[in-house]
Amino acid sequence: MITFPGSLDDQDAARAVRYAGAEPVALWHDDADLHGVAAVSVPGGFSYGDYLRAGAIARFAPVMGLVVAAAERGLPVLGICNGFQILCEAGLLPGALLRNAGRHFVCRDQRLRVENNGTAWTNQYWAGAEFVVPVKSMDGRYVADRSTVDELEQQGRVVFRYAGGNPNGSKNDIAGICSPNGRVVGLMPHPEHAIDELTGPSADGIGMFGSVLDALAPAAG
Amino acid sequence: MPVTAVSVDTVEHALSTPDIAQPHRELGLADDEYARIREILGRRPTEAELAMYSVMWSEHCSYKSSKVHLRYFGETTTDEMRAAMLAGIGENAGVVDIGDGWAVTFKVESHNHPSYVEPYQGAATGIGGIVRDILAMGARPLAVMDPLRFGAAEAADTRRVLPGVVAGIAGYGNCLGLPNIGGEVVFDQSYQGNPLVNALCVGAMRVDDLHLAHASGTGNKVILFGARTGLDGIGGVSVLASDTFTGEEGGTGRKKLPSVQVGDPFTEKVLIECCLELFAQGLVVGIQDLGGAGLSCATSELASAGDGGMRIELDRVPLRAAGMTPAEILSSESQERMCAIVEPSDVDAFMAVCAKWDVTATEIGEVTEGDRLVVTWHGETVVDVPPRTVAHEGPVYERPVERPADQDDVQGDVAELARPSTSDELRFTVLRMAASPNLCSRRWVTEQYDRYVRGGTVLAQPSDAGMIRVDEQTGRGVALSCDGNGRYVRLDPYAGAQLALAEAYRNVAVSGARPVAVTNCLNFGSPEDPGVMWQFQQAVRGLADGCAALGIPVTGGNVSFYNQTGTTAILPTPVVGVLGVIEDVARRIPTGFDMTANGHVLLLLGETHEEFGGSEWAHVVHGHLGGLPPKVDLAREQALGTVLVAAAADGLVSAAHDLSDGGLAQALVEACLIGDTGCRVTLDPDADRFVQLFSESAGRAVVAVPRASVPAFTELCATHEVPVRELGVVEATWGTLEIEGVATFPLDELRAAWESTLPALFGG
Amino acid sequence: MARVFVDVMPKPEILDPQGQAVARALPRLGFEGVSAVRQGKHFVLEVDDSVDDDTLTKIAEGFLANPVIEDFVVRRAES
Amino acid sequence: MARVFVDVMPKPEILDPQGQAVARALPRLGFEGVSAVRQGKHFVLEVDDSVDDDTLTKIAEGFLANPVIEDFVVRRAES
Ligand SMILES: Nc1ncnc2c1ncn2[C@@H]1O[C@H](COP(=O)(O)OP(=O)(O)O)[C@@H](O)[C@H]1O
Ligand SMILES: [Mg+2]
Repeated sequence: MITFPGSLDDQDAARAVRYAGAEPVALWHDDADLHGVAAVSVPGGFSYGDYLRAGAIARFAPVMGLVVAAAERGLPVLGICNGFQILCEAGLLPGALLRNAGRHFVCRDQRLRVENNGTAWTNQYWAGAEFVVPVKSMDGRYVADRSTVDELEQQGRVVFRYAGGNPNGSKNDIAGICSPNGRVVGLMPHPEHAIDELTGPSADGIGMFGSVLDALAPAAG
Repeated sequence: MPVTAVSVDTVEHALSTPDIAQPHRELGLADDEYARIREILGRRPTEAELAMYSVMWSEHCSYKSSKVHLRYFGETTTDEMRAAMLAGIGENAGVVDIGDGWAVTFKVESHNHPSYVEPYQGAATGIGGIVRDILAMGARPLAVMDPLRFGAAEAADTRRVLPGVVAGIAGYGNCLGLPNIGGEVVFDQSYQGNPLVNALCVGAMRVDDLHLAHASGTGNKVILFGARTGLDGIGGVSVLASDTFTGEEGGTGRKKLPSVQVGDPFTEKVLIECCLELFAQGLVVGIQDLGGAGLSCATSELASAGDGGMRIELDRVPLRAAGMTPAEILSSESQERMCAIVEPSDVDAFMAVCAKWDVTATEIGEVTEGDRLVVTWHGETVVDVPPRTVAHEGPVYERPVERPADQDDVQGDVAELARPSTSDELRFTVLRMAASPNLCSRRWVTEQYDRYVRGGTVLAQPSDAGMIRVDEQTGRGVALSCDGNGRYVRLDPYAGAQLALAEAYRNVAVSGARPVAVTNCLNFGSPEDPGVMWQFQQAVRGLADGCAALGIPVTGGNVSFYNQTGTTAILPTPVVGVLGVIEDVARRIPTGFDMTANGHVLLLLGETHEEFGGSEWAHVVHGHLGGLPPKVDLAREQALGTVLVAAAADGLVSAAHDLSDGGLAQALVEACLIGDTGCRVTLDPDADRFVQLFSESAGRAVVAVPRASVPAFTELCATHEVPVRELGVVEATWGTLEIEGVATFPLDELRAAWESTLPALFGG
Repeated sequence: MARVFVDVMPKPEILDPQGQAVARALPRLGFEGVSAVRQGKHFVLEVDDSVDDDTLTKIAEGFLANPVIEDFVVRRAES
Repeated sequence: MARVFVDVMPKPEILDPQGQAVARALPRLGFEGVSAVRQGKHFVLEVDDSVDDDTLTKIAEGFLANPVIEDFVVRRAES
């Protein structure tokens, strides 16, 4: 669980990891190694204020170099919100996230549809399953050129789609995508804020953290 | 102007040039105030001293017009009320012991004038400022709220101001990672040209980690950390709180500068984490945030609260702009700065933490023997003053107080307003009210605020109160609500202030939390107007007496005068914030009915009288403001609160919503739409339908109770003598709100009316 | 039809967090020699020839910029 | 010391809600004749003379702009 200056939902991601039964390990933006973690979650927030472009500065943080290298060796990486933006800026995922079509920050309970349950982070969901998680972002509009989008669609790399309304004008209602090997997933909504009914709109987000534990289990055992 | 060679006005120079003319009036100092400064110093003040006194003796910092009235809060606070209070009025923010070893601190402050000049930055820095106040108490900020007032909803300028203010609060608060858990949006034409942007922050710490701002321990170092100091809002404080917006900057030849600051939420976020780490490592003896009046305020307050004097080397302050004069540096309102007192042996560790967070930190002076605050500039003394005379012994005014001549006419103006009587008219009125700017859904605003970050938000908009979990193990949490109705206060300031208190108290209680403390932001017109001063005095007395009656103390607050356009004052607007405690947030009561409440019995608690003075109905339908506001009975409010809190603890209720603006009709509309579940209600056949639906009598709430719990609940009400009437039943099947004999509203129709108003006004 | 550029910049004495963030990041990315960065907005307007410089100034100062904290420059694209 | 301007604009094919909002608002404010508005970023850099155009392009395309979605123009202020 990486913390950049300006990360906000890092503690919440750590809580979700705990709820899922794993041990969260705090990584600092200028750490020189990944402390042997089994998976990395790049949290939401406004790293470095998102001043130039969401994720544009964080992408150059030392720890990101390590994450990119490890991802290429198959380390599961989850980018949530700002984390998704950072993974795109870092080139781990294609496309970019722009200012919401409505021009405002949008915080709402959003229905999501699982389009690909074959990734390291979604194997606990049924394909086509829908659940409600918070989406809360200023720059959540996913864009990529035509060919990239077609490729994502054809290869089934659109992992989540917005259902019942598109909150930010994303192409094809895309809410989350993954790398060709399905180990790196990025999404704008916040599964870590849907881990119990008391503080979130549902508890269904926990499945993403459970999924990665399943995905890692064979390796571990 | 030249970057170098700023000739500085030293103490020595002041002594040798006793009678050169000084621009004290331009700085907002009256002749007698200026005379008193000369008397205190035994000479003319230097330019830097003059800048310092002028900002610190401004209305905004010195409370010179309100002090004599605010004392009444202290006089009416009993030891019993004080029991749970760890810090009260006078500190950066009040602190309350909420149990399990937790202390909670909260405060509301105004940033009205800057938000009119530059809505986005004005509102953003309002959030930044209140958050630093909470941080300066040693607490981790946990959430914010934003009570807002704007001119008429349709007015062109409102279309400029509101979106900017909301985006500013969102931009800053969201970037800090603080959930926004509530607030207000009120439209009234009296706020045209003078919006009210109040901001509340709540924070928590372990009881023993409380940090009060003081500088003790001779030899301890004074460290300034955070953002660099620039030419922001120079002279801002004295000017912002006066009736003009542009600043004079301390007698130098520099062109006028905007008295608006630009916020840097990222720097503040890092500053927060940095401070919390410094607290955790015990590296801080005393700490003060730099808000209005910047270093003038921080140094003089730290010094006068401590046991020694202080020496500051001003030339060490890291600057953002070239050629700044000592006066400018002392009064700069650059944001995102803090000032700490640190033991010499801890300075290295302190600097290490700042380095980790990439926070600029500079040792600028130290605590000294004696009782003077001495500021030097490249070795020459530019300030040498007794700090108390700057920070606490400013002027105090007994402003003339006089009941406005037209007060009787306003109260006597009980025009016979045409009322809806047929079912069709009532039906139409329900929809019209639900769609009116003050009652419609706030979603267009609140959707721009992150309410989830930190993962502890249990209730947020559109609930009656915001609620956050403070202790993840025990589930202990706090609830907050801010309320204020300027129309009520205009009609009767004393009762109006108590009605604001009563509503906030009720909002907290319906959420299941026990109200324990009060903060307030008193937004009024010019203190030089005896009529306004009367409104102020009455409101303060009403609020203080009300708190005494409810047995909960006012722990802090803020006064904002000169809220007027031309010479017309705004509606007198005390905004009251009430803090409540709940042992286990899992026991909270939601505001809306939902599926799980299907078949639960709806009960109406409290008594309904024919009370339409200052009502939303009179405002929306007739544009009328006159008569007397609803009667307040705090004993009944307390009884109602006791019942709701007990019922929540025993899990007797599935939903509760208080009745306020718009009366029963609006409360039912909201409860149905919030939980997206309908209900069927029957009005009392022996009473007037219009009065039952739209009267704004205080001390009422509607609750949903599982059939099995009804006996226990009504028993509870009986014990506390809270009148109960069976109103109807939650009805999940039909998706309608049915008011028997009046109308049946499909929820979709209600939602369309309730949801479309703000988007239509301010864009999709 | 003419093309008009309006550059809106924070006034010199006004804090510019965005520009600062960029300036601070550049050395970390291995770019030396940039001593200061300010960030503002760049507007490109397509306007009828009927629209005169006066109107453009009004648009810029009344709407694109807030003169309290921002300066602006209006340029017509040389065609 | 030289002053450099970098304008970063959303690519033409990319929706620009901010520019559109401005274009929509102008008529309401009584300004006719503006047919289209695009909004981007304007950077002002103070650079040592050591910094050549190449480096500036690298800074712009590697950092100030995201080539996936944005185009940029680098200009040196004529001195
Ligand atoms: N400016 C705002 N910021 C955040 N929440 C707001 C704001 N204005 C209103 N709300 C929320 O919208 C809901 C309805 O507001 P209001 O009708 O004033 O509540 P009440 O009448 O119970 O005081 C409440 O949850 C309130 O906290
Ligand atoms: Mg309420």
